[in-house]
Amino acid sequence: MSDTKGLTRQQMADRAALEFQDGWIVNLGVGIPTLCSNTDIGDRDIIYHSENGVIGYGAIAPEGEEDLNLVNAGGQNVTLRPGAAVVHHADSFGVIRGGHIDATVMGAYQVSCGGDFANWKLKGQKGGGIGGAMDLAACAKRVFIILEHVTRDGSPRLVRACDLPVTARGVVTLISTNYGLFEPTGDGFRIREIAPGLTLEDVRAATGAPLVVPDNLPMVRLAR
Amino acid sequence: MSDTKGLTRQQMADRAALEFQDGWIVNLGVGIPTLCSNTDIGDRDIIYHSENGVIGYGAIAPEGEEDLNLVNAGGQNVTLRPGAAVVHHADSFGVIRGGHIDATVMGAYQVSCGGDFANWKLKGQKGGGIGGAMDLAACAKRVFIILEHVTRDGSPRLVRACDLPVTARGVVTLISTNYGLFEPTGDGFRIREIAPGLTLEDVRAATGAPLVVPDNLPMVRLAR
Amino acid sequence: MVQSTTRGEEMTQKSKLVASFAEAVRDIPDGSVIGFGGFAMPGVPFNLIKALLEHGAKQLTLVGNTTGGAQQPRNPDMGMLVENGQVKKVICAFTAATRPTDVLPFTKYYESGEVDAELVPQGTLAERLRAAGAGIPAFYTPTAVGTELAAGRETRVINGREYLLEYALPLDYAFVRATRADTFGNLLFHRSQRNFNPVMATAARVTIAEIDEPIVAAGEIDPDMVHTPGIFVHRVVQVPPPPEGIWPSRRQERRR
Amino acid sequence: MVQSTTRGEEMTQKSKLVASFAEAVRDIPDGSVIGFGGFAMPGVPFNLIKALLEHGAKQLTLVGNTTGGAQQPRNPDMGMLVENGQVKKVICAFTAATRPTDVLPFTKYYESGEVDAELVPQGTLAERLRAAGAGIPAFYTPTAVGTELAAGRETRVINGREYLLEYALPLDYAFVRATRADTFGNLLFHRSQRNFNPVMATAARVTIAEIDEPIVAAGEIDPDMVHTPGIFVHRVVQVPPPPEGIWPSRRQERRR
Repeated sequence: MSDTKGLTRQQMADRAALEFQDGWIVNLGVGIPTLCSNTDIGDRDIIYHSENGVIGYGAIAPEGEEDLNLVNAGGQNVTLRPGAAVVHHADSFGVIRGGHIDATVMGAYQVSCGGDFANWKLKGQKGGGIGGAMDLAACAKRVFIILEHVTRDGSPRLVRACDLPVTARGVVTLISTNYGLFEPTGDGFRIREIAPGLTLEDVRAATGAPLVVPDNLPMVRLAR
Repeated sequence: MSDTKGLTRQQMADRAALEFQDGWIVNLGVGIPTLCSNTDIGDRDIIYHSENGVIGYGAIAPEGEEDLNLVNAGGQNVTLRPGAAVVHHADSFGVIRGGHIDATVMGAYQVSCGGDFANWKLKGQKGGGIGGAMDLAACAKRVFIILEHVTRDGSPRLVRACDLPVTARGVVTLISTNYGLFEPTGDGFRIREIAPGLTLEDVRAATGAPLVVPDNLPMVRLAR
Repeated sequence: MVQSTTRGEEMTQKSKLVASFAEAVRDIPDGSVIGFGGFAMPGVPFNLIKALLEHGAKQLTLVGNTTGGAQQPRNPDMGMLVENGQVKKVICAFTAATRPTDVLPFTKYYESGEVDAELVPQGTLAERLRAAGAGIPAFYTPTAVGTELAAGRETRVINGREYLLEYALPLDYAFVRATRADTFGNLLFHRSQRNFNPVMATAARVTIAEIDEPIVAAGEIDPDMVHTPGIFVHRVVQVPPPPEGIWPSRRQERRR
Repeated sequence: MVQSTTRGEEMTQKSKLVASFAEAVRDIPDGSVIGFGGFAMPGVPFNLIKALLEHGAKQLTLVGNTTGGAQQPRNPDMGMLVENGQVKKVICAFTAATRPTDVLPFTKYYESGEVDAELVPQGTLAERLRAAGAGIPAFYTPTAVGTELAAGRETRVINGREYLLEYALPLDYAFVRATRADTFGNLLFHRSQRNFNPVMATAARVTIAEIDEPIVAAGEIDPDMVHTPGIFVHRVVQVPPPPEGIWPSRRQERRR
């Protein structure tokens, strides 16, 4: 949030959410990814899964109507949609490892052009916070990362190789930042869309690996 | 049933059932073992488990009152006792492999003095019928075998080494036959009790490994 | 009876309800691997098996507890698909009946070599299916160690005990039978009807369920009471009353 | 509300009901391995943790999703047992909070080396517990392959993909919280209260459950609706109304 260029947090989430296809089972990580459930994606039906075994949760519960025994992965009191089901933790990760999650959306500290990403451990930290991130990263059909394009001190978060301990290798399929929408290509990042108010040179300067630029680079699409 | 010496089928089952201790979780195999549930063992509470996920079944359902969606491992329509629970097949074998079955009672073609037994495949047969026998045999805390002491042609079923393919090795803890009650010792069979009407010489002649005989050999106990 | 506290729109407007068993199995290609729930009479998808007999897909690999046919009356079972020439291989816990005096119709096809079989201990079969659904590619089990089934296979000693390596068993299709379903495919089973059905459902790419009770709208089943979540179920078909639909029947005991 | 069709005598006259949390944890020796259900607020056995704090057993190994304490209000959690000097080691999915700006009270004990920790991905943790309860000594998983957690550990390529070998995680005791129980120990959980609780129960030699609703007689819970069968549960304790009993509370969000 120190870097206010480009898209807002909600817009970054919106852009990722527009990729969701009808009937997908989606897991949203804590932080910006949870904002994806606010995005208007029309009549596409998304089934939201959370690690604690809730399949088919809906909006945050209105104040005063919370069921204190019903939370999403971020610990927020949510509601259930008709058709929801609850399973235990081992079965819930069976859903994940079994390849039933169409897309997982997570935050990260860094993403590499090889599709690695890092989101569980800071530099020099002993231990860290893994939660369900490694299971989701290794097993979901698609891994979408949402993150600020640069760190607070201006260093790129889209890098050639992560220097933080990775969560999984070669799994990231899409990256939504405040600068635009990207895909790891192995050698660099393909920029698919650019945020309003930014030039290609801005993006290039703030990215730690070569940019692959299409002939016609559209602006970030924010409505369905 | 060709050999009518000694105990009846129900008596063989009774003697095995008298070993059940209060609160045990017991799995009864098809055939003679199912008769164990008829035995009066007083106020000891036994929880019967069957492979298809029924924990706490009771008597066979009275005719006309059968629930056609409720069977034991032998396919008989049973009833449930208060406190019963139903789980799926993988969880049911989790109960078994997890070591939660205090005793499994099975029929067999042969038992060896080393505690091996054979009950899934006849000589020269291609394939066989394993069912849950190998899981139960490998994982229950106690494996009780009930079988006729000799084959139809008079050969011993309690042998030095099984010549039929085994179901598990070194697991049998107790054997109830129409000739008496036995335990494998490694080198032979300890006879704990002898059936009425049989002499020790009768038993010795019909057993394929040395008998270990206590100083005082009681008759088979059939009532609690 | 069950109370729902769900709210909002259904998760999908697209009901999974299919009008007929024939339609539900129509796309199954030759060579498919198909799992069948059921243990004795309860939970066997009789009507889907009948539809598959009529559909005629060939070179199938069937997965289930047993091929059936030892008991009377005989309802549609895996053995009938074998007799109908549709089967290449069966993966099951019995290629012969439990009692040596019983004869499974399947046995002669196996003994003659016409159909292949892989004999798997029942608990290992259930666990291999569960593993396939849960993304576990292989696991160790104490079952079958020291037996003919373990001959030449990889074992491993863990904490002083020997275990056998077993692999996940994924399915192309699962046929299941449940008591209750909603249009999203959430399933409830009654008593021992459950058996293999939930693990078959998780192991398959496509799960087809035949349902005893009238299929209800999503939201009518309490989320806490669901045995198989709808994400694992792709088509649900209502079983019509007899004689059009096939239902479990009382077994005829040979000895009384 | 649930309908029961069970019949005859209860399976055991010996109720598993224990009068107090203190009595339920009294025999727990130093050095025990104890698992705790719960994910965020739901399903955490607050009252049993409080009793264990008062009981004082030491050199414990604790197993659970997280040590707690990042959120307010703070109810009894694993981290308090650490702060109380009762803990040797923690096996969990977080030794630090998800948000780098949050601080777990546990973290300083871990960083100083006063308490040891084994950091396990959440799904692997759940599966290792499930494996312990289900008699699976080890299994392979794709999770954590290629990461620091897999460094120097055994992997195996199956069908072209690399997997990590993981071992079962058995417990001496499990503390769980459920909504409903009968005197035989059958448990029902409400919504996401379920989480780790059923797998903790199967993994433990002794499972102790704290129960929200009045404990009912065996037979009052429909056998189809049981989440954790009573054979896995050894002691049940009724949670008294607040303030004597500790209940989940609304989380205070720092950002509104």
